[in-house]
Amino acid sequence: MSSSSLLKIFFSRSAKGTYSHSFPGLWYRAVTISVNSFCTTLSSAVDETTEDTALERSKTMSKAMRAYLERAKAHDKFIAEQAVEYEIGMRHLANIMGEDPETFTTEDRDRSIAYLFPSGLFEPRARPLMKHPMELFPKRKAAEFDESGRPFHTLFYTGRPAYYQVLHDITGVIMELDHFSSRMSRLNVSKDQEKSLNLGGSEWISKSELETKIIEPVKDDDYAFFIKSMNRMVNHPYSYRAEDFIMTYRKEVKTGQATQEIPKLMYTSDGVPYMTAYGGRKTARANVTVYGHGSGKITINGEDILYFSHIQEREQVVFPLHFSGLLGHVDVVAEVEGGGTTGKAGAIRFALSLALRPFLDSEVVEKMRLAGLLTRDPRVRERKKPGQKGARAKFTWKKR
Amino acid sequence: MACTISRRLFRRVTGGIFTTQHRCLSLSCTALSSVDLAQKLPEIPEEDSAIAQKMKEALQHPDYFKLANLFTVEDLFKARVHLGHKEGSFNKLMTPFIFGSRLSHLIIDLDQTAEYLRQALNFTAHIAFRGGIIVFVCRTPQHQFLVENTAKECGEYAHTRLWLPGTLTNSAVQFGCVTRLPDLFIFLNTLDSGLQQHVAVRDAAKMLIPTVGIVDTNCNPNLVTYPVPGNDDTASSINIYCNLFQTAVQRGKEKRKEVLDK
Amino acid sequence: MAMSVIRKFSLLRIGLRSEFLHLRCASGLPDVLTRSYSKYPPSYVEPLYTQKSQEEAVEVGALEELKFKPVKAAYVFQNNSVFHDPLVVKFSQHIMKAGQRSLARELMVQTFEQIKRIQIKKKIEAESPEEGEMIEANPLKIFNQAVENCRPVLHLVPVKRGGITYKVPVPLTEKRSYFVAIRWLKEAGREKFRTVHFPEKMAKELIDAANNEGRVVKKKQDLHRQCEANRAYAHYRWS
Amino acid sequence: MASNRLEKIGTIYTRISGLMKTGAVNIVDRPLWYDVYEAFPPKLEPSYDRKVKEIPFRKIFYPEDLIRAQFYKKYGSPGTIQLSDQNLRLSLCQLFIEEYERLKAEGNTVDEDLFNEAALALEAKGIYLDKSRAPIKSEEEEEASAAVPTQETASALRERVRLADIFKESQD
Repeated sequence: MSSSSLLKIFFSRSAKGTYSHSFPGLWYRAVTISVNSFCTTLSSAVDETTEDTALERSKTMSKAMRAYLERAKAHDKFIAEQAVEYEIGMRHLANIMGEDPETFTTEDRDRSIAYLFPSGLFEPRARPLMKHPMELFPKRKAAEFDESGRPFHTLFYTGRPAYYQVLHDITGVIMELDHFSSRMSRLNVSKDQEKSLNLGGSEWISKSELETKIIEPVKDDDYAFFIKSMNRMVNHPYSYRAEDFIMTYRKEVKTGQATQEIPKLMYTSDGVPYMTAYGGRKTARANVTVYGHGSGKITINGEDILYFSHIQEREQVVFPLHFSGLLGHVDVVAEVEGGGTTGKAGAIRFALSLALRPFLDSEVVEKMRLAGLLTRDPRVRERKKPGQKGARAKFTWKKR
Repeated sequence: MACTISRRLFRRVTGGIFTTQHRCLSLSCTALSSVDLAQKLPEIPEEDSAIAQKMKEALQHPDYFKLANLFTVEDLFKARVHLGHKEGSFNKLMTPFIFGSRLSHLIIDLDQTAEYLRQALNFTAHIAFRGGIIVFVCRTPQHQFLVENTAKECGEYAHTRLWLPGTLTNSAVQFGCVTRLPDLFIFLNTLDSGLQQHVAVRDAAKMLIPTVGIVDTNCNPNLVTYPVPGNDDTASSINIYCNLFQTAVQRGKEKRKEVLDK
Repeated sequence: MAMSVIRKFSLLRIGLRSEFLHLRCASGLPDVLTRSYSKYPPSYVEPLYTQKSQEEAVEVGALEELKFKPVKAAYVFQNNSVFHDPLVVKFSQHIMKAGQRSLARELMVQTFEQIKRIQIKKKIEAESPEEGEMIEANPLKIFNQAVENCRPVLHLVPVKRGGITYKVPVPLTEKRSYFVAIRWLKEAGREKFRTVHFPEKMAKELIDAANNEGRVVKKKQDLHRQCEANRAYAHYRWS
Repeated sequence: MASNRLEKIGTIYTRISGLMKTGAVNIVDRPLWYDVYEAFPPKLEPSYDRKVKEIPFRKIFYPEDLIRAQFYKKYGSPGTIQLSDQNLRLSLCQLFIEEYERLKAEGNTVDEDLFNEAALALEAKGIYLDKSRAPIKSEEEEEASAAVPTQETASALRERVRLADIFKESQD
């Protein structure tokens, strides 16, 4: 009997002791007891002090909730202390800078920190900074369960409740649309064409925006699956019925050039409207001024269009004028330097199209944008790489 | 049964000198069949509070929540609960529940299904009555939406997505904080999408959580505490299961509200 | 004002780069793995640099979604002039050597001039005036007709099945068929005696091709005959 | 609460009871389901290595299966069921069986030609099992095409997509 009593002492001691992983010595290997902190099925922890029945216990504080509250209390206390220190620091900083502590704003604070602690570090976040503790220390994750330990969200145990809730909503909407379309086909009501979803000026929100929206980390392939299911919903014939749901996950698209407001025309002393523009291509830079009521004279660096020997460059310079129909109506004066012939021609073309915009109405400007005249060509010479003859070419392979 | 287990344990144990001690050790903790358990178990202390009394009375009553007449075998037949898979995918452990094979289509015995289902409903209702956490699990994509809706309507929880390893066995790390584990798992399909047994069945058994599961002819009913032999694929049968379990949970909760209000 | 454009543009470039690094695939599904060599992020659209192409887009109603899409800059050889023909530009790019685009363009002009001369001579030597009318003199038309006639529809792809490589006839995409036709014509143009100039030889080849005779068209027909012969292996394409 | 994770040994009840017996788990801390399990123990012990007697399950056959076999051998599986209309008719074979039973009940026909009689009875109702005996095509055609709108879309589809298009499409 001795062994079983020994066993009992061992058990009882571990039961009363703090809940921790305890592996008995080697020779007790047969009885491995993994006492995990509180993951078992007991509806609520035993509040050592009061002896209640199983049911009443679940009303008292659950172990999980109590652990959470302790952590929250510690965090708030810590933040309160830091806030006090921060306030005193701000007053000291104001005094050092000789400003009135009462009206010392955050901008003044950042300015004075940058002044007092100049730093050449490239990464702005690495430079010295002074911020309110609330911003510095991340907020504790709010408790996701009530005092009896019951989680709030239905999909809590999947580990990613908010994300799967979004997928659940999408399925719901798609099923609704399917029911509606089957009802429509049963009553053979044909779908009226013009009522369709236009997602022109918007695109899906990015992964980081989705994460901030549902306050939960999202993995890459989860995000890809989210986009695929949203696209599936958008392709549904009756998707316009769920437009507001779809729009909550889309953001406005701001096209660079379109929203750029077209500068107003300027007038020379004798009333001739003119516009100047600056453009570039590769390493060429061009300054172009366009004068209205002109006769179509083009001067480049003081010379005629014959400045360019090849026809292709001349065509490039004339392209915006011909496309917008102002060929013989405006005079063009261009100064260009840098780059080669094609680069110069490209720079002039780009600057010229920018300068022509105030002379034209918006719909022609849109046409020019579609023709690719209003986009700066970002293509530049690719750098040479070490270990290679050029950007792409490799050294000739030598056997020996 | 006892000797095989102890031999397996015996082999795992190192250090020959303490063999005698291990024999009785292994005996003491594993070889307890349910019969001799009752005598050895210390008496459950009498809890005096009114709620506990109510609890105890509920247990005496065979059908405290009147769930028996929720459905008839006819309803199960109409919901095609009797249709099993084909003989090719038959799991031998399901032999007692099979009525027969109609041209290699296995037919499940609906009488047994009704019996097991009533017991499962009763158990679920009692767990809900005691305020336990119930999680509906179903991995077949076409029923995900329905199951999640059912769980939301009866205020319980659903897990119809990819099962993260360690959700139960390593929950403190998985959820980032100490969490209360569910008190009952209801499997509307005990297989996962790869036609293997769902990991949660084994994990629930590991964490001493009872499970109620719809077991089809290609499932393994052993680890499921309250198996319900039945069709786990057709939409109509899943519908009938969801409605039944939902009413069971809701009745349990109503009774609980009555008891707590008093 | 000038400075603002650069700053704005540099912002755009940074915006371009970060966005381009993150999303690559044009099919809307963000494919973050492979990386495109193009300087333009995937959302940029090819420009409609001629009035004609823009009118077509209006008819098709494609303008609607183009409204919000950023557009690439038109290339140097693209413009809206009457003389611009994309096929001619493509052909001159093919015959260009060592990046001498102007020389290539010059050779194209001479070839067309040569074509015109030959056709005019034929017109004069033709017996009856109606026959004269029949002869096509416009070099551009002849050129387009020649390329059209030389475009193969199928080509043979070696497929290894059970140790043996079969020549399997596979359809050619449109781009690919233009590429092959132009390359054949260029090679035919260069198979000449040393003292013969390229434009003369090219002109002859183009005229022959336009009349569906000549070496290049024969080459195309041989290829089609071979594909017809290997028709039995056509289904290996899907293995 | 203490627990052991050996799910293959014993059942969740025996394991928790063992722990309670040895005092590792205080009786008051017993899990929520323990009393309910004790009150309503499952019919079969949920243990990992529960063995099952291997009895071969019986084959389910009905007397009319013989007729079904003959029917399918003779006519194959004729007729399709339009799933979209609300009141689904029984399968042709089932209708045939009903006719067969009815004729058999009347008893005025000899067993051998009961089979053909049933087929004729069905034809009276307008269901032609073997197409050869069906009346001339034209009348059948309109009625079929009128009744089943989907038929038209299929033939319309055939005209619209010509082989050349497919070939051309594959080139883009």
